[in-house]
Amino acid sequence: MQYLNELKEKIKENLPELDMVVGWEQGFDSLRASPLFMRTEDDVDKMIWGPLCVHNLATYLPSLKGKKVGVVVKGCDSRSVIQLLQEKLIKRDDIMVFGLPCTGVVSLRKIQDNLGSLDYIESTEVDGDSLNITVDGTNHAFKLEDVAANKCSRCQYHNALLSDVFIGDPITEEAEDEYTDVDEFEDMSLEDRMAFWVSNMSRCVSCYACRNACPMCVCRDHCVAQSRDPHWITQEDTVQNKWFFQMIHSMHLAGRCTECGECERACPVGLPLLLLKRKMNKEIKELFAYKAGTLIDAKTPLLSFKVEEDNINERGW
Amino acid sequence: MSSSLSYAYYPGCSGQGTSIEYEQSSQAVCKALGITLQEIPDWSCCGSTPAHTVDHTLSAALSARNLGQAEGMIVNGVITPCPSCLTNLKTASHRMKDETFRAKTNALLEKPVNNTLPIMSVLQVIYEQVGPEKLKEKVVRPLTGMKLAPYYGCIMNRPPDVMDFDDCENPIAMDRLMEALGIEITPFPLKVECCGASYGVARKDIVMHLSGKLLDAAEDCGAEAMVTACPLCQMNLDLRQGQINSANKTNHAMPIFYYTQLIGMALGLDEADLGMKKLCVDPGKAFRKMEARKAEALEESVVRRSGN
Amino acid sequence: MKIGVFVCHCGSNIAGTVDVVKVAEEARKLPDVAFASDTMYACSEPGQDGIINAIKDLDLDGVVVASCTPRMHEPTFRKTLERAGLNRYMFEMANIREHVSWVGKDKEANTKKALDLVAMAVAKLTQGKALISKKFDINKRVLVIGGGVAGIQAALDCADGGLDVILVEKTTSIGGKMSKLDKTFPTVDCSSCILGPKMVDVAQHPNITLYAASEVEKIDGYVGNYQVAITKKATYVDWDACTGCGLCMEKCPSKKSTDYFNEEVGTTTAINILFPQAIPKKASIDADFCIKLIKDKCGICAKVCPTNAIQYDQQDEIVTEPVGAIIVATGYDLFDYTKYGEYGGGRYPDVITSMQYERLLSASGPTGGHVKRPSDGKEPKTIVFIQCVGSRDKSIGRPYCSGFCCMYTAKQAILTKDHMPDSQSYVFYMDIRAPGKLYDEFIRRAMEEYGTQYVRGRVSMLYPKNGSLVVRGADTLLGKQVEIEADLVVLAVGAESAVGASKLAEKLRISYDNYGFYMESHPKLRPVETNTAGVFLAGSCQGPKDIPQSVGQGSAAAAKVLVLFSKDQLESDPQVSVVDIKRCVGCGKCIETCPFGAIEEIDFRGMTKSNVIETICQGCGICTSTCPQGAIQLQNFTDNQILAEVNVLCQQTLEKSFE
Amino acid sequence: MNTIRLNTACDADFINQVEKESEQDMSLCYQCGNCTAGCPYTTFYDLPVNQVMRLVQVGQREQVLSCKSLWLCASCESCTTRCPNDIDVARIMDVLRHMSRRAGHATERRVKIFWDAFLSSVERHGRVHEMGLMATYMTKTGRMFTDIDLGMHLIPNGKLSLKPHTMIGKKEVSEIFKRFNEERSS
Amino acid sequence: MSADSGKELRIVGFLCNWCSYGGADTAGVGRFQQPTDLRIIRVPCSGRVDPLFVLKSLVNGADGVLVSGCHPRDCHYSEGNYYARRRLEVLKRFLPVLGIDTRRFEYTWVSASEGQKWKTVVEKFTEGIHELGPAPVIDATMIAKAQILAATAL
Repeated sequence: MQYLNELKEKIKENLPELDMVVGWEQGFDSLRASPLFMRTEDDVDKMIWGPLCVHNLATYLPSLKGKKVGVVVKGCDSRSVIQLLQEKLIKRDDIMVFGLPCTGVVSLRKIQDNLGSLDYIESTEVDGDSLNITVDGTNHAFKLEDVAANKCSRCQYHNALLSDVFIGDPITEEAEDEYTDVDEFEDMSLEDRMAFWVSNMSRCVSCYACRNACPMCVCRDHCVAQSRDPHWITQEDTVQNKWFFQMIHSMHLAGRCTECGECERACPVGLPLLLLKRKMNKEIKELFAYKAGTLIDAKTPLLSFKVEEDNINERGW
Repeated sequence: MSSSLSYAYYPGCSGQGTSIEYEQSSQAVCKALGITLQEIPDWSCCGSTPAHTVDHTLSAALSARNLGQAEGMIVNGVITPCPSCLTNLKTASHRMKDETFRAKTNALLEKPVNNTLPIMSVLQVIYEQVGPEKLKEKVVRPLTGMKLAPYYGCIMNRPPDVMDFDDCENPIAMDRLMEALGIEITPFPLKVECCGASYGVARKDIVMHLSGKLLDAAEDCGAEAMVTACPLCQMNLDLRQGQINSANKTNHAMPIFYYTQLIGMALGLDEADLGMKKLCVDPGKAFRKMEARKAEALEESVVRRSGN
Repeated sequence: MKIGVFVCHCGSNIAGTVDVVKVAEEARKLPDVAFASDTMYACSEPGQDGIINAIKDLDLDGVVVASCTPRMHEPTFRKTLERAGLNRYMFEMANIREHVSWVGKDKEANTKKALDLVAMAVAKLTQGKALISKKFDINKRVLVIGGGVAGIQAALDCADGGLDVILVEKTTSIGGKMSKLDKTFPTVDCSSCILGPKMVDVAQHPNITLYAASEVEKIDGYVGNYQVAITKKATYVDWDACTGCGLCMEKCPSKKSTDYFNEEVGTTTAINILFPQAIPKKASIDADFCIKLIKDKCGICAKVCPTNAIQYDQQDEIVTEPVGAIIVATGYDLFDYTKYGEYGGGRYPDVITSMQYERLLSASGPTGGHVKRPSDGKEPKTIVFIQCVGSRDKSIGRPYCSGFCCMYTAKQAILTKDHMPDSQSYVFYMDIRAPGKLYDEFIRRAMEEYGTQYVRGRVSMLYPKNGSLVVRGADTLLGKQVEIEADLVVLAVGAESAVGASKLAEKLRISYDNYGFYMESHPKLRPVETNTAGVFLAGSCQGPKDIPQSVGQGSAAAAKVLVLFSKDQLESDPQVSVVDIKRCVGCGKCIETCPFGAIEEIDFRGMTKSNVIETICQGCGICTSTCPQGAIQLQNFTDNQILAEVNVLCQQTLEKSFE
Repeated sequence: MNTIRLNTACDADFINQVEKESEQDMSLCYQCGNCTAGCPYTTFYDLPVNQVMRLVQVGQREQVLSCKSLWLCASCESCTTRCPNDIDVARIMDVLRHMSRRAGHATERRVKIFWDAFLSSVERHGRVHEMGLMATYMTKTGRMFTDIDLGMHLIPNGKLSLKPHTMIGKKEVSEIFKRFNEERSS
Repeated sequence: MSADSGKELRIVGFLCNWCSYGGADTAGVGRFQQPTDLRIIRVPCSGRVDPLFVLKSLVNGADGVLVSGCHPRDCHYSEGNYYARRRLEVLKRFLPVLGIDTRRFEYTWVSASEGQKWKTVVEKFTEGIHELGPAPVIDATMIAKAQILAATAL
């Protein structure tokens, strides 16, 4: 709960000028956090901070367009804010960013895999780099490292890249991300890869939670997945349609995805959706030496071009 | 030893016989210019023209055997003084870029060839790796006063796709090297015309006609000697000059040098190593003319200086 | 929807390898198809009447014609629909000729393919809708680029037709290649006598504004409303003041300047008037040779100029001209023969190009019309002409025939005999191409009356010998190698696209072929149009042409512009992008990628939205593939229309996924 | 001159075979004559190169394969270098010579004997033995005094060895010939 | 298997109106014979080709997809093909993660004058697709198989 008091103080200090500040509070049990929209000082007192604060709150910003909003961000979340600003989907003057250094957040799915069920959590305590969860009177101790989200182990942006107020001491270490997970996946045969997606997508329930959780998905009510004009996806409940929706999502995120992993986290059936976006990012990085959500003034690669491309060679047809 | 100028060397059969002076002078000049020649162990004949008139695979195989021998060596490429060998080696290598042809060729060989080494003439290596500038610096005995017609022969640069060196209509590599020695190069229009090749034995009339034309043209343009880079050309022009004279009723006494002999002379190498005495038409006259012109020039400059 | 399908036989062009009857039969089974039939020539009058009748009788909503490429007859059939009272955009074409019958021989496969294409067109049409054109004003001024004979003709015809003409010429005078010629074939009349008056007309025409020494920098806009930025290059002479008296030329000490007009036969002065009949007759300074500009010394011309016209500090200037149409007449350049090593690669002074020879023959040329060979100034007795230098030669990337070399070579052989009655000319040729009016007769005259020896074969090499050039060639009719000792060798160099042609094409957004010649809209039926509305071609920029053809095209292009300008307003193409204001989230990605600045940001009830400016939109659809929510749709190529086509082709069995 | 009946006398297999073995497209030749114009040997030919090309184009097998020109081409590459259509003419001449040889023609007998003598010297010794080559040639042609004058210069200058080269792998070379002949006969 | 023998495969082409569609017309006018598998969809510009059209085709049974536009610098709309180049290159590189062979998709530049080149492109691409054979069909059998495979992999 490091820095929490300082954070609360800063928010209270700035609250008068803001319509609201978005942070986290405890959810329906002690393990789960949920977004908190703070309008009063009392609201601020409900706020929590720590490895359980998983949600990327930047997701709420586009829908709060027009309001003065404060937002609390981890390093990874801040990239979404930057990307939104770059695409002019939110206005810099309208937002106030409270940045924090983050050592990692938990993956509820990993904890669930260990505990079997998350329905009967009695208490949760974070103590240094360990996590103690009591279920049914039994205490389960985890090392945070072991139950951290995958994105945390390769985190290169522990500190918020953009902030009006930064609380705490910046973390200096940063990991490398060589996209080894993508490479490993692609070591499988083509047939196996396709089978992987076909079997996974056959579990999809078309709830669009992945899309709703995505900070960069800004079409919302006008998502092409649910429109007849244009009519990209038919009404039939087919694997092709579900899979194709994920392709649409990936293409729409090409050069924009900040890899916050909300899509994957939000998926009720646990589909590995981030893999597709990471593949896309890997290629974008190789082709254009570009990473989304790191520079406000940059231009998204697919909305620009060079007459002579550095890394695209004609294949001699 | 890993000199940057280290090459697998293919002397060619005539180097052991009729063009021994070319062989000797090439060796001597390369040594003096820091080009290391490692003779391809147990090289064999490239098959020359007769082989490719029979079959292209046979011809390629005869050449490729030598490329195979060279592949184990730590060298920058294969080089040869003889344009005929060069053509055979390069054509074999060029055609073997085609998988099917390579397989067919390899089937005739004891040991398959990878076809990885570049192939060049000694002339190309001297011209490109040493160059006229550096050569000029090394000249101890300039051949100023000598007037030469440069004769490249027909296949040193042709066809350009395969040979990939110098200009196919107006090659200049030898011109520039000779000029670096102080020699005056006369414009010679028949630089790449054929001399009659190996028809000297079976159809002498052809050689008399074609080589005769070359000698006439050289004389017409005021050359006092010719320089060549090909054993066959040299033999036709030099050794057969007497036959040409009697057949065409001319009386040429045109010395025919190998360019390596002249480079060697200018570098101050031992004449015995350059095989100068082995030439058929006595080059003495050409050298005497050169010396006379040198003396004249010297005198003139003295006069001019004292006149100041 | 009620769609009629018409499958064209195109004589045997389509019916030969496609079972058109079966295609029509199968098409009838497609959803929304109310009528389908085959027709001999859909584009013919009975063919079109058949379509009209079907529309009227069956009350059709849309029509699909399966015939040739829409690039050919789409406009034809759209008009047919209009005549039947349907909106012209309720029409699709299936290209079963160029894309099917002409490229495949297997009738069964072709028939299947044709049916697929018809099904795609039908599917696309079901997603189509009526589009209405808007009208907009046009600016009735025309830009002519290039002041050669084609450009001059086009400019004069447009100006005489009452249009304002802007004529832009790269060099300091109009006249082009023709002004360098001594005489012209097949009449052997003096080139400057027939071109000169036209040049003067240009100078004096009240409707023509001439920019010489100028180049087109940038072109914005669209048909009817172009904005053209023109760079007036510094000539270092105030042309308003210059009277063309030529005093500066007499006094200029820098006499070794490159003489471009005389093809570098001889030299000129650093300040010069391009040639005596130049239009405009103004002096200009070649900055590469002017002592004042290089070393800041001299300055003599400024001292002697009676009107103080010299301006050493003159800078390039950019002017902008609004025009409604553009005629491109940028001509050609000559092949650089030094690529031929066997012809000496430029080393022999007495091997010259045909254009250089033209200057030697010309009375106003550097030798006053006396043929003197460059090496020693002697009059040549034996002259060898070599044809096809840089033409019909794949090995140097020029496989095409330049067309006019046969004729000008014959002319030069005739003139040679006229100039030097005791001379003998030889012409090495491969084939003689003389299909014009009086052309072949002219060639015969060169042989019959002027004794020119025509040798059928190419020249393989030439070399100097005893002050002559030995030309070694073949006489393939004799089956012999032949040699000629010539005093002068004239190379009939071919034509190639003008230097910088591709760059200008990019500015004009027109296409060009592999050799840099501009592509006409249709090789037979639209020879002076391009695929960019409002841009027309004249002369050799489209391919090598002689003078009559160039003049003809100049007039043709002018006529096309006059037709275009015969209305006061043009209809805009309604195939533009349209924003669905509800779906637009105002992210501006479409604005960012639009190459034409055709999309603007607007405020819609307090929300930022995108809006398409119809007259600027060119209909490329980049915005449509950029917008993630599909809020901006290019009309007639909407997502749904293209998806409809995809869906026809790709309908994998849709299996319900397991739950 | 006999009339050639172009339709019946055209040997299409011949054209195909030439095209296949030479990897050249005969139809590219438009008879400009540049090959003949540059050919140094054309004086000695019975058919100029461009006519050889033409005769191949019209499928005249016998006339082409029995001409002398094929045996007099020295592969100087002038034709190939200057062909405006990038046809490797010298290679076609070579291929025609192969076919002519296989068809049992040897219209320039001495040239063939010389070449054969050359190759048999290579086959036997791995490298050419110039003296041996001359000896074989003289015996086979009966022209015992060929270039005897030249020997006067060559032998004293050590330019003509009486003994063949010593080469370790000469068997390897003769194996190449053996494999070639086996493949040829199979 | 060569392209002109055996069963036709499903190849979708998206061609820009100004260059490649014209190039295909030129090939037709020149009577350059081509394999018959390809079906051409005409679009105004390669920049109009949303990569999703390609994915949609591939997911729903296309065995190959070919996009062709004007050569870089020659776009009728100045810049469309530059955008297309980036998007299509990204798309091509994305395919492997989906388990789709990248050779099933290609993009090329063919101008209106390059009829011969168009023929070569069609021949080469069609031949390549025939070498790959029909694309895997996503049907009940495949889904069932995939699920078993996934279950055993765990």
